[in-house]
Amino acid sequence: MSTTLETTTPPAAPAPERATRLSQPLRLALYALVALAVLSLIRVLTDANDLTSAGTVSAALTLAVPIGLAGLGGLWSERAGVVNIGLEGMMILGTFGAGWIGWQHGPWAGLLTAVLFGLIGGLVHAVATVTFGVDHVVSGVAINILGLGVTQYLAGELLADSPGGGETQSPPISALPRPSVPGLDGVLEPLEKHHWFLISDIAGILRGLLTNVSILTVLAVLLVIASYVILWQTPFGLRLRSVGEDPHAAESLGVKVRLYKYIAVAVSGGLAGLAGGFLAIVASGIYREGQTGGRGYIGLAAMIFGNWRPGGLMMGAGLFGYTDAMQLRNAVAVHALLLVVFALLLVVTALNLYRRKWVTAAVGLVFAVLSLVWYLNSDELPGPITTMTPYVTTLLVLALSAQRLRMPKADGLVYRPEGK
Amino acid sequence: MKSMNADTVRRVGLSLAAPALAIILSLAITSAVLAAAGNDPFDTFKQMIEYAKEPRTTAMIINGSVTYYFAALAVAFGFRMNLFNIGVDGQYRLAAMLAAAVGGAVSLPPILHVGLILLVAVLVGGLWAAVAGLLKVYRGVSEVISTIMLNSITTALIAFLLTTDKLAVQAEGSNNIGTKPIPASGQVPGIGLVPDSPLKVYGLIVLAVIVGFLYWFVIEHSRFGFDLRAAGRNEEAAVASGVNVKRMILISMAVSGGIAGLVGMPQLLGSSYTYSLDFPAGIGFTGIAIALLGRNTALGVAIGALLFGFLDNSSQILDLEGVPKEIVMITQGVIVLSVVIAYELVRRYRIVAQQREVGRRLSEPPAPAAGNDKTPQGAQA
Amino acid sequence: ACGGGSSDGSSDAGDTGSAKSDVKVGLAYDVGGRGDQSFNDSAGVGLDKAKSEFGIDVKELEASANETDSAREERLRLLAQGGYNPVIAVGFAYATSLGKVAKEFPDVQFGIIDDSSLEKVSNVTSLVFAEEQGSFLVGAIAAEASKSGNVGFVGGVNTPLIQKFEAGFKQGAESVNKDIKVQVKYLTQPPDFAGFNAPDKGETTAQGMIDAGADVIYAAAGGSGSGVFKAIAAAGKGNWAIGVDSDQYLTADSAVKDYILTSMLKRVDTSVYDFIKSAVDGKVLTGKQEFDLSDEGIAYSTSNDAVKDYEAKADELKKQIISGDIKVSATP
Amino acid sequence: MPESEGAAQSETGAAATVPAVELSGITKRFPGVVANHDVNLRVRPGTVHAVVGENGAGKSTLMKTLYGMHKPDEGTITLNGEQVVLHSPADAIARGVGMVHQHFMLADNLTVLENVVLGAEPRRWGGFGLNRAAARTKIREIGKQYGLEVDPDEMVERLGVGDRQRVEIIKVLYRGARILVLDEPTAVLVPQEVDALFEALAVLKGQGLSIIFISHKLDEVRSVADDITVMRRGTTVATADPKTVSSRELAELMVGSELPSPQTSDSTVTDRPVLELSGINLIDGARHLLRDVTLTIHAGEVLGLAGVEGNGQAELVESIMGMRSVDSGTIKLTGDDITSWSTRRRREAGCGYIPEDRHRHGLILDAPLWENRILGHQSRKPNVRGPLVDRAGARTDTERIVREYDVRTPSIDVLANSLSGGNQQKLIVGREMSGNPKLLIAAHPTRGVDIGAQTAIWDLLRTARAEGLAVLLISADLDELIGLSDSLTVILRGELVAEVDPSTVTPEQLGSAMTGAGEAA
Ligand SMILES: Nc1ncnc2c1ncn2[C@@H]1O[C@H](COP(=O)(O)OP(=O)(O)OP(=O)(O)O)[C@@H](O)[C@H]1O
Ligand SMILES: Nc1ncnc2c1ncn2[C@@H]1O[C@H](COP(=O)(O)OP(=O)(O)OP(=O)(O)O)[C@@H](O)[C@H]1O
Ligand SMILES: [Mg+2]
Ligand SMILES: [Mg+2]
Repeated sequence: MSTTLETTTPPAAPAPERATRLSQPLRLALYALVALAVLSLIRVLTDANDLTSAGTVSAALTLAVPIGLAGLGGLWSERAGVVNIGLEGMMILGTFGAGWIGWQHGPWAGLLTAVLFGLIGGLVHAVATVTFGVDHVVSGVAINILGLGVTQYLAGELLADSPGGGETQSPPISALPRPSVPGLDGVLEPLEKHHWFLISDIAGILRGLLTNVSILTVLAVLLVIASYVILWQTPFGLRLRSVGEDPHAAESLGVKVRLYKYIAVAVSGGLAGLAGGFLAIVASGIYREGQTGGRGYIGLAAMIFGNWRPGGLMMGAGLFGYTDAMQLRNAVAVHALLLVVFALLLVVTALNLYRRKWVTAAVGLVFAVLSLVWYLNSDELPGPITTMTPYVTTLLVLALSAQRLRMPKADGLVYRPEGK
Repeated sequence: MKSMNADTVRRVGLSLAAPALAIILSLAITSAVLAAAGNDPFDTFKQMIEYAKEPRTTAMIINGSVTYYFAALAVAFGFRMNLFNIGVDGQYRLAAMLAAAVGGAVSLPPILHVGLILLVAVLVGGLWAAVAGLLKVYRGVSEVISTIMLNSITTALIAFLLTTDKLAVQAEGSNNIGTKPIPASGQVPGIGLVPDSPLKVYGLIVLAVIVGFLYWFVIEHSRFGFDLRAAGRNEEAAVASGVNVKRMILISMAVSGGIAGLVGMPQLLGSSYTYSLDFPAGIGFTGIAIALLGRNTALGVAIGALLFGFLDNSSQILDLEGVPKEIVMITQGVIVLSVVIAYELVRRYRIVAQQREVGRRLSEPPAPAAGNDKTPQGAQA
Repeated sequence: ACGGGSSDGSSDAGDTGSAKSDVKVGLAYDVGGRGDQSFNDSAGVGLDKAKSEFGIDVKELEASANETDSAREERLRLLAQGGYNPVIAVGFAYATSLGKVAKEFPDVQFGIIDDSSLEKVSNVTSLVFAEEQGSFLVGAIAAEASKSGNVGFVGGVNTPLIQKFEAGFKQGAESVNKDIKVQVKYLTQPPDFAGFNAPDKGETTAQGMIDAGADVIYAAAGGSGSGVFKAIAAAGKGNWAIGVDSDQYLTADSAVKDYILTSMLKRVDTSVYDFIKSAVDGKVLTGKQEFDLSDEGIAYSTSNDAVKDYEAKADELKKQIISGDIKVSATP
Repeated sequence: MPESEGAAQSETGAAATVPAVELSGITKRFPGVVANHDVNLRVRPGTVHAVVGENGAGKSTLMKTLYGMHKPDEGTITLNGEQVVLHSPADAIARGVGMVHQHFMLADNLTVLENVVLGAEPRRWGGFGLNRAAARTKIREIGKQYGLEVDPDEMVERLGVGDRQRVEIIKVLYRGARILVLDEPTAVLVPQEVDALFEALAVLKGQGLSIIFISHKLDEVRSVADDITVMRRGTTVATADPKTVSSRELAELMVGSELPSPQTSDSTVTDRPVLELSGINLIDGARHLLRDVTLTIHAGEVLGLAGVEGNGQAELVESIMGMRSVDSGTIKLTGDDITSWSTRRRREAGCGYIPEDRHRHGLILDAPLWENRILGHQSRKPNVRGPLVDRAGARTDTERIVREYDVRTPSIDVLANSLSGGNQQKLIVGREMSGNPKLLIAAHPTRGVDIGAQTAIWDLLRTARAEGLAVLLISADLDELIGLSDSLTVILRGELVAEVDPSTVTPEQLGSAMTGAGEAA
């Protein structure tokens, strides 16, 4: 239910092909509102105001963007049928590019380099998988090793003597602007401070989303929307997706399959590079070895979580960012999340009872009671346990929703043109 | 007769071509990177080989490979059924930690003690991997996501358990903490496999050989292996043939995790005797690369593990010579890529050659020798 | 227990700078290596200083992430074999491997930082620090400077070493204000050492602490500290950050430096320098060399004038610690 | 024999008209195979031109050449009098050639509309956006004009085969093709759908389009074609006049020898029930896939199950094989209640299975033949000994199958995907018969298989039946169904709605029963 926050972010709604129009967005909005109400109730009950505070939302946004961008990279690639486990490597290339150029020529130049470096990684992947027909996972794994090796090697050569930098980190990069919607802060802050039911929550969320947001975060959100429009509303996107669904059918209609795969994987690399650039420039202000910390893999997971769709991906990245922000910021709020889990499990159990799935319902109920008991018997979760929050939540939501995920049909299959 | 011989020679030549091509390709790229930074490639390779030939380093390379071998086999077992177990990393760490804790807490006669530790490791690894299997079978959660998440959860879990009020002890004056050291009865003595080396080879190399043999035998020769490969290659056909794919997913995930449980054992029982904060992590990811490099076969994986062991250990000398040792990581990545590319190139060459052959044979009766040069031209679009 | 607290700037060995000593020093870094702007760099600074003063030969080797004990062992062995003596291992992770290598090379003197489990081995010199003492002082300063009675501790990675910082900080803060609230957070859990490399996590955590009322935050988080400073600077005047290891007021970004009230100084550079110097002088230090408040191996920085107001109290406490009137526990 | 070199008659029919398509001297080689060798084909404009030939004769290869999917090694392509070189399907499309492939070329996860417009999208937003509204209108128009109505916004995966075939044709028409290639379009259609297709073809022909039509159903060919070209072993061997040639003569041209005459069969039905289903229900969410299915098959009986694809046949088969568990009802095999048995156990107890889609359910394409022999018999001799695979035993037995069932392959070590479809099917039939089954489920056992192999498979089924095998036969080929079955049941929307007597029913009557349109028999 903690996904609520994300459904209130800008529109790129999942928009399934056969949308039962009108009712779908309405229903989603209703769900979001109910979920928010539950969250708000728990906040009021537990006094864990950080559950919906502007700070949490803003931190969640910053933590979600690199994951979302990496996931978006994965989405482009996999929509064209190329599995991209190499996102992590491309992201690492991006962080280095951003750091190396960024400290010398400013953040925008750094960002451009990050995209370029990621793109080069993407092209290597494309050459291997599309031209040479190499297994996608093999190539991706190789790129992850290469990304790490190349950046460490280059950092040793290029950053070792930089002022304030070293073999493992760059000097600081100057920051990008963080605009706000003018006048909003003054209105929302007092509202949030009152800790009223629902109203303060909405104020907090809006304040987190609309004030003091990095320009690059705005760009990232725009990119998600743009990806949706390009992939689902243009002939180019249709061709690109058809290549991932059935390349032979596409080929038989004259679509240049390899070209589209190349474009998709290159864009994928560029987006992963941008994700790296965000980490270096916006999130950290420097390049540091090991900075990505497996976010490429998490991005991939967020994409699968989001059913290979931009809207779903945003929810996945948002959920991850939210829970990560929560565990990093406030142990009390993480403790309150136990109650959220309890509520969630209760709803699912009720649904299962209604559907007469007795066993599943019983399992759900047991876990619901366990989380309630745990909540009541503790004041705070032990430190190490809180760091699990994002991972456990992701697993939990996936396991409970048991959604039918559908990946592009020809995803991961090596494509060989007819007669080769 | 003559042409038969020539054929055989060519076939053998072609199957050697791929690995040879791969090695040349990766050496070339590595050399280019080295030269670009002003280092002498030949000298660098010579240094590494010289250093690797020292008995102690050879033993170290073998030891490194043994660990890699378990990791790669664990990954490969999953791959054989189209399961991507990214979670080997978490599985072996959790297994090693709990096995070390058990090993340090009990006192038993030597063989039993070692057996118990290994059993705990295999069980923990297997059960932890089975969580991903269960989630996949019953809730449809992709094992790629769940194992990524479980890796991070493992880290938190170990941090939670490895504290001085739970499973860890802190030696006087040390800033490290670890499980209680395993007493001698639970340790596995090394083997003096490399002559003149003061460093012994992990005793558990024997276990690696056994597990490798079992892997090969089970996959290639058992009914279970047949079912596993069938499910990996065509799941629907396997179902129709009576394979219970859900059960196979659970079993193979658990077996993969069980093998993963062994990854930490050579180090634990042969050298460190405790699971401490600096117990090596990340081997599971290297295992993925090696499994792919070795094409998921027991022998291929062994060769891949030795290659990675060689690169990892012999690169230690480079820093001393002023060459950044990260260069070997580039080599590793390039090798993984170039091996598969080389196989593909050789495959294509074979097809073209075959096409030419067919074309030649077929155009012989109708068109006399003169036409031969032209006919094959259009073959490749 | 240690010879000479030679702080930076002053040096009595200045005239020996031109004379080339035939001592060769080998130094093995921990993961992160040179340029981590933290722990490893601090050791590097000590080495550089010794090098320029004594004209010695040095060789620096770096660790790679996720390596095994045998790799560490080999690194130390390569140095010892190469004729380097003394050989310094930076970081407690080297303890096990050093134990083995020291036996193989009885004629080489080894130094290890942050570990004293080998203090009985005659050719190993343990260079350790009483981080809890310095942390106690900055904890007291934090409590004095805090208006909200709410301070924060951001640890990089949850290890016993960093827990010493936490322990000292808490006790120090409570010694000034026993009702003070101390928020504690470690960024990552071992073996995920990313917590020392994650300014973004540092910033998020610090922001969370500020939102929960903290106005002074102590960052014992290596490279992640810069994120903490950013969060404090964003919170504006009246909020303070406390740095660690080196005087971060001097090295931090100009945008945040004024918010760094003080830093807990852990003079790894001093320990490295002293150890090398003793070898050059031919009277090599052995056994356990503990650096603490009494010898200035542990201290707090005063380069930011803002700390002036709290110096009196801090120095008073410092005296009590040195005299043993206050015992600082090393575990939280 | 109505053999005539060249196309003399066409010259007389429409004097001086340039052929719409002229392929001459086409040779195409694949590794190890010459798929086409000196092929000559000439299609008059505004006609339906049939190409017939055995499996593997090279028909599809020739058509792919015409469609630009690969370049011929030798020979020329002339379209409307102009010699062309086609580098890709895009070239062919630009010149008005459209092709409906033997296997559907449709992306399941895309909508009908998306599949249709792909590569020729109507635009908006100044050329940037996809204009779905315009596409929808045009697809509806084509639908009305030719009687090919499909909902443009439906996902293709939800369509039945008939609709899919329609989408394929719409795809071609949408691009304004003037030359249509249809590679076995009727293999999966029921008679009513075939009729509808032929009506559409007539309209197209009337508008001057030229159509190349490939089919193994020779009666169809004779009824719809204006000209026939016969291919054998990769080359064109004859042309024939559909008005004068008989199916039998055509078949003999294809095979190159005389055909054995089809046998009539005596009933071998016994009163020993082998398979008894009672009250089988299968429910998926809100959908009732099978409703109260009750039937019995006796030893020596072939029970034909007639139905339009997608009416529960697949689900029924999967329920009997244990690949799905039923929600209620019991399944008995020779008296044993097997309702809760696993697939493996059912197979061991004597259930043989020739799956509908051999690539998906019947074979591991990238495994050698002898490993495919083991598939489905992993627990039985001669494939296994105890827990181990008996390679030698399996190989020997594969050799036997290859010999006895006339599987044409260079060796048993080749991968299954290098066999032609018909030979793959013979291997499967041989394998399933080797397990001494009591019950054989044969789903479309001869789909896409040429006459020679078809006859062989029919004979096999008859022989086995005579030896007491119970067969559940599912087929879209109603002649086959009527000819082989001892009794016939019609399935509609998961329910068995009618029983008909195969000795009296006609395909047309059966067809209307299957669509629920009228009473049968
Ligand atoms: N891409 C290919 N690579 C190798 N061989 C091929 C390829 N395509 C076709 N062949 C071979 O060429 C021959 C002719 O095949 P083709 O598909 O043209 O036959 P067909 O007449 O269409 O048969 P069917 O009636 O079964 O559709 C066969 O032996 C087939 O195995
Ligand atoms: N890339 C390829 N390499 C090798 N053989 C191929 C290839 N593509 C097709 N074939 C073979 O060519 C033959 C003809 O291909 P096609 O797709 O027309 O199937 P088919 O034989 O008609 O099968 P079916 O009867 O099941 O429809 C098949 O036997 C197929 O295995
Ligand atoms: Mg064909
Ligand atoms: Mg066919």
